[in-house]
Amino acid sequence: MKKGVIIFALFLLWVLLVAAVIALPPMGSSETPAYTHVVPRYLEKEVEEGGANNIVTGIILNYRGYDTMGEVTVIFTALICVLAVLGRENIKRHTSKVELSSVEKSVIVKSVVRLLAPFIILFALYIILHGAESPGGGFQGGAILGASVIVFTLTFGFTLGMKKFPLKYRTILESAGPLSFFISGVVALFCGLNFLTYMLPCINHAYQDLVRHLLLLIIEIGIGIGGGTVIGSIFFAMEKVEKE
Amino acid sequence: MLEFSQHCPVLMTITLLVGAALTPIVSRFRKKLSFLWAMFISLLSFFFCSCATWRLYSEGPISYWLSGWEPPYGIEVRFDYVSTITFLMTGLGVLIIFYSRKYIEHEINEDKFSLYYTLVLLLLCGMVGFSVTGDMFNLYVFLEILSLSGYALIAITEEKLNAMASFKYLVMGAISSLSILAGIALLYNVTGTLNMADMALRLQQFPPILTSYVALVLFVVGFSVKAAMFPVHIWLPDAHALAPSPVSALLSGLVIKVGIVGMIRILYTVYRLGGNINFIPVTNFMGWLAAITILIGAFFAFFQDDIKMIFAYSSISNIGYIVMGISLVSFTQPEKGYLGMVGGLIHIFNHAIIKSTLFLCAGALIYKTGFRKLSDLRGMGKKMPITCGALTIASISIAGIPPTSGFICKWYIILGAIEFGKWYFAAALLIGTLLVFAYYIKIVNAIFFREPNEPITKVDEAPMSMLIPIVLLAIGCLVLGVFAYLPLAVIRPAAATILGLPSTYIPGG
Amino acid sequence: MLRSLDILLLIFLLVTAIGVVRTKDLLGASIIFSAYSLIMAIVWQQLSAPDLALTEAAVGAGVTTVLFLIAIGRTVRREDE
Amino acid sequence: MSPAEILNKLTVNFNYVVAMTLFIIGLYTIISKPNLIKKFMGLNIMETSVFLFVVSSGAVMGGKAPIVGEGVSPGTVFVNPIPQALILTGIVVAMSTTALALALIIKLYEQCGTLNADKLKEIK
Amino acid sequence: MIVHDIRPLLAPTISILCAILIFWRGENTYLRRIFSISAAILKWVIVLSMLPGSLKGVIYVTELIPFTPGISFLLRVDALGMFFGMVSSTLWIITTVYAIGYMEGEHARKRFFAFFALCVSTTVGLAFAGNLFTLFVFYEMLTVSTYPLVIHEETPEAMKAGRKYLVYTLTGGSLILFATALVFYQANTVAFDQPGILSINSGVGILVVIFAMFMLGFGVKAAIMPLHGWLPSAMVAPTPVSALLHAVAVVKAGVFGITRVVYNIFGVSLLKEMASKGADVASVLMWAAMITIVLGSLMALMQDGFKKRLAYSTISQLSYIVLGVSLLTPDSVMGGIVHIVNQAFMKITMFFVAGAIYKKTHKKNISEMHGIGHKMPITMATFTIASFGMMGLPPTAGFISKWYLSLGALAADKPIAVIVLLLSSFLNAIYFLPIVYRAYFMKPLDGDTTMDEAHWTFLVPCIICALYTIGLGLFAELPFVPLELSRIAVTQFFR
Repeated sequence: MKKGVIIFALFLLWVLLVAAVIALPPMGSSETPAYTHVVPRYLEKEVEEGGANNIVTGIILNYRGYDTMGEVTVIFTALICVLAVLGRENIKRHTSKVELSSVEKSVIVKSVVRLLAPFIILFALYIILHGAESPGGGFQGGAILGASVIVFTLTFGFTLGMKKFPLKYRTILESAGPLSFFISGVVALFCGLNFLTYMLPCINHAYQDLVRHLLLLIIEIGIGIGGGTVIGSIFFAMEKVEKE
Repeated sequence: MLEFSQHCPVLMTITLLVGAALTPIVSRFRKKLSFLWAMFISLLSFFFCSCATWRLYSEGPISYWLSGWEPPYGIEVRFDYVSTITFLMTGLGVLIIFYSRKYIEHEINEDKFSLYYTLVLLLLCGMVGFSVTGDMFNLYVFLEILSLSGYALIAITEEKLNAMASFKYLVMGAISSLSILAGIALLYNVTGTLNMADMALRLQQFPPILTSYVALVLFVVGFSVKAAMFPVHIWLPDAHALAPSPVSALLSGLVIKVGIVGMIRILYTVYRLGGNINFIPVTNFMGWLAAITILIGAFFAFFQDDIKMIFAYSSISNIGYIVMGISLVSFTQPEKGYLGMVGGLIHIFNHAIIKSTLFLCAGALIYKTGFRKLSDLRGMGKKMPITCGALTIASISIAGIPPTSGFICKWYIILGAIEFGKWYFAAALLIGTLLVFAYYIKIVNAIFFREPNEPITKVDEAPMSMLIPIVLLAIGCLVLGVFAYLPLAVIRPAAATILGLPSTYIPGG
Repeated sequence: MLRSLDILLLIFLLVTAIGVVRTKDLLGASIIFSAYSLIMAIVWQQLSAPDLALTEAAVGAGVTTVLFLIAIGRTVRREDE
Repeated sequence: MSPAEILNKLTVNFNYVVAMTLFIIGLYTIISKPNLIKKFMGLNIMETSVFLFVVSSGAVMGGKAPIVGEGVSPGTVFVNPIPQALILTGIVVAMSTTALALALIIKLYEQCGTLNADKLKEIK
Repeated sequence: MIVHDIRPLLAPTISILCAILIFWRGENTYLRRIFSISAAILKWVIVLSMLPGSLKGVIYVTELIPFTPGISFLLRVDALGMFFGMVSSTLWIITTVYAIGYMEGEHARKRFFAFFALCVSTTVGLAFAGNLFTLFVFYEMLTVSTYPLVIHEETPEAMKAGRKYLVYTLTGGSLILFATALVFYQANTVAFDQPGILSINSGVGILVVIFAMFMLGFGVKAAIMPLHGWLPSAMVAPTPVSALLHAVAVVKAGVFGITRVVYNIFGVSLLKEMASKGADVASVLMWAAMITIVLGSLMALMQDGFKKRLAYSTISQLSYIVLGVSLLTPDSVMGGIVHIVNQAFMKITMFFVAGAIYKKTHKKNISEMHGIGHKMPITMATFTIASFGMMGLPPTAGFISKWYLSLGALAADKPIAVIVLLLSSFLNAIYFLPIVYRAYFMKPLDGDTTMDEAHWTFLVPCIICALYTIGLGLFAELPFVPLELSRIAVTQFFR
């Protein structure tokens, strides 16, 4: 009975939502309000104004940089939230369930991971640094970095993971995302420009483009390192169990 | 000064954001530093907010283009009259952080202190950012920051039921965020822009289609969950009652108001009165829901014995007042909705102050006695006269007895309801306030006029760091009521501009 | 615009989503969820959104799934417990 | 609108319809499944469904990925980049919510010993 | 003539200051007494200093702070306000003296005296309120600040009475608020400076609704039947509270509100116009008042508890005033207004007597009061005078009010009102005289007839009030007496 009511209500909602979306212009049309209003300027001028060949990167770092700053803060918030709920891991007090069960990892897995680890990290760095030219950027690279931390720790054991990625560095690196944004953004204030402006007319014209690249690079690296560390730290916080 | 004050709307958000990011690093040096740091950051942000408010009332609304891109190409931060709520947020934030110093020793593990301050700063950052932004998607991002930190702050203690309350809040909050995101997506496809002002313009240009209406419904549903309207209020009582008291004060005082601010932005900035989408059926429906919310909240509060649970239910009831106030509008005659709007907006401010007082007082009682049931708190009035006195003032205030601050909204909303001939709304409001008073008098009776179950020993007045915020807020309850023209001077332009009237509008004049 | 591959992927998406819902074993469900995310990544690649495809593959299929797995490892595996 | 028109619209906007269906599937999971982890999988499905809708709405017939490079001729049609930028943020937000939710679930399980919402209601 | 002056504000402020001082340093008995008495006298002097002006028709105004466009917190002392303010500030001195004696050895005296001061402050504020809004603000404050006094004993019975009191008065308050909002919406002002601000153009229906809401709202405190339920149960409060608040401040606040509404919000001409259109709301009020007079008296007859009987008598007597107001003739209103002060003095004497007897002998019921006149002759003598006043025998003050009320009733061509007044006098005699008889002419149960008079703090207030009761009857037409002031008030209404 109750289930029937739920399904019926959801069906009504479905009809409403579908009616709402099919009232939109047909998919793939280039005459839609969305495609004709703001987008043309981005498509035409982004490379010149934003300084990135990847228009999406240009938008997230430049036109909508404030959003991305918020987004970076969301990841940071997620970490703080997880820590607030579960607490930080402590190398003296904590271990993982897997370690407790003392199942030996196969040698093949260990060697493969050992072999691949440098390449994964290299790949992540490539994605971070080339965000402006190709698909990818800080987040994607950061996620891969974080994943590599997880894979490493799962393979070589929780305790070793905690030793290799010590808390005192992670505490600082976790904040890298918001801080890099702040550092890059606040420079403009000293030139009398609005926050997050990267093109600074108050410095020598020849260096303007370079400075902009530098600032964007700081942000990309900050997001990447910060995001990766956050994912790693979340993993540590969730995986840990008390010794005894 | 003028040059500098223009940056303030964004600086106050950034300060909180960067301050939060630095808190864990700062606390690595000295554990105690995190409190001082949080105090410093919140004061700095309050200072920036004051500058921005000062500029707003001398120069008019501030439109700040992030990265220098003009809207709709870049993100616009807009400090308008509605954004004055940030003044309240940062100010209350300072007091609550100050209050927390002693209090959290009682409920939170010591190694989580710095996390607590980080989360409070993030929560403030989310609220401030949310209230000043002029961009729809930016609104969503800040909404997420504040929601996430809100969920975590409830579960930061080791109590058994907290994680469950937090999870309930999280599930409903996540669905509501998603509903808002879906609304943004639909509206983006209708208008092709994310800037609110531009969206409003573009909505007028195209003939209205079903999608716009569905988006509106999604927005209203989403923000109703955040504001804890009936029937999606069910997450609120547990979450607000179980959270540490300063957090309850923040959540009840400010976070649920964010839902209201969101509704105001959507309805009156984006969809706009007098545009080509008539949303009056929606506001009418909201008005009815608000009436039910008032009664339901007041009714359930009546059966609670847990002091914080009473406050939590009364928050639901008070959200009803606010929503009722802002839903009393007319599509074609904007000036008709003025009175109700003033009533709703003023209660956003007053309720924040009153409810914070109440929760902080409850916190002081819990801190000193460890009890939270009314029956255990009997006779505390003699032991903690200042705390209980403040609690009484706030109770009278929230019952809307003149000349305290809770009365003003009652007066305006009743006038607004009469303006629309909806006397039954006024009746619901009055019945609601009577019920409210009935259970607040229960509290006052218990702490002042009943004999304690067993003689109280070893209980004395709360420490100074708790008393100062409590007393300041209690004075606020009185002063904002007696000198009501002060907050009203701030609110009137807000109400007028929301309705599309000139900011100097005076009814009948 | 619509090609047969796209339609196939979308239908796959629906099937995996229902699979996630119907699987009683949470471990299995999270693996199916991972597959769902990967299909979503392919769909986005087809829609000319390589940035998103990369992100979804790394975050949705990778990190989120790992988080689910950790949570399941720390708690229960059967849905009704 | 005639039924034929509706059918036409449904097929043209098939992505949208799938997205909304996924939305409902996710919502159904949240409402009807008692297991908290399952609820959260439902929420993730809902989130991705909204993302799918947004990304689809940015697609343009014959559009290329919005990357300007050496191999791209000046007259190329690009897809709408804004939805992609937004959803990038959206995915990260979704991951953050999931992380917090799972942390809560772990804590809840440690405290209460069950993840069944019906059983959790009885504890108190 | 309108004079801007700080004194209307000063009068309530002094009591508030006094309350704050008592909260601050009230543990000390002597300081507390000094604060209470000096504030009472100071305030009385301030109010008195405005009396000569008021008698000349001067209106003192203090505009405090704006609230909304068209409404501000406004204190405005016209003749009626002066009248009520004078009554309450005079009685405050007497009651304070009495309360100091009565409360000796009771618990929580600090709280008691602080809220006592707060109450009087709000009563004077209410008297001086310059518009309906300010009146409402003070009205609600009065409700709240009397609550701790009503439940002073903290017994379950007292708590129950307190709850009942709040339910009744706050519900009434809500109705008043609603009606005030309606008035503001209709007339765009709520000031008391005109004899009537509403006009018939608003429509008879809405006017009737407004009138009904006001009467139901203020009627609660004025204890018009069937809204009187709280008053008898609130008698559990200590006697000075019953005396000052339930014979003077609270109940008179209701009556005062009714007077304001009838003459300053509606106005005589509008009510008559409404009557001619078939909505004779004033007559309805008159009938309610007459029924209350008779029923109240009958119920008083059935009470054995001394204070309970006094309470029902209050209910009955209050409706004299309402009756006078509702008759809409100059003489009747004058009778009604002057009865505010007459009834106050007479009833307060009776309460003081009841309190003195209770403190001395711990007797609460009339059936136990055999021969009490032998023990406490002076006390009972004052009671006798007061009951003659209640019956309206000349030359007491009660006669004056009844005389003018009857004149007014005849002028309004409502002879039935005269009959009701006479019937009420008769009933008053039936329920007061047996007490006197029992006190003087029956032997005490224990046979002990040695004189054992109450303490002077009890006696002096009783004697002063009793003297007043006779004095006003004898010297009714002298200048500087209440009658003169009420006459000026009436001329302000019938401009």
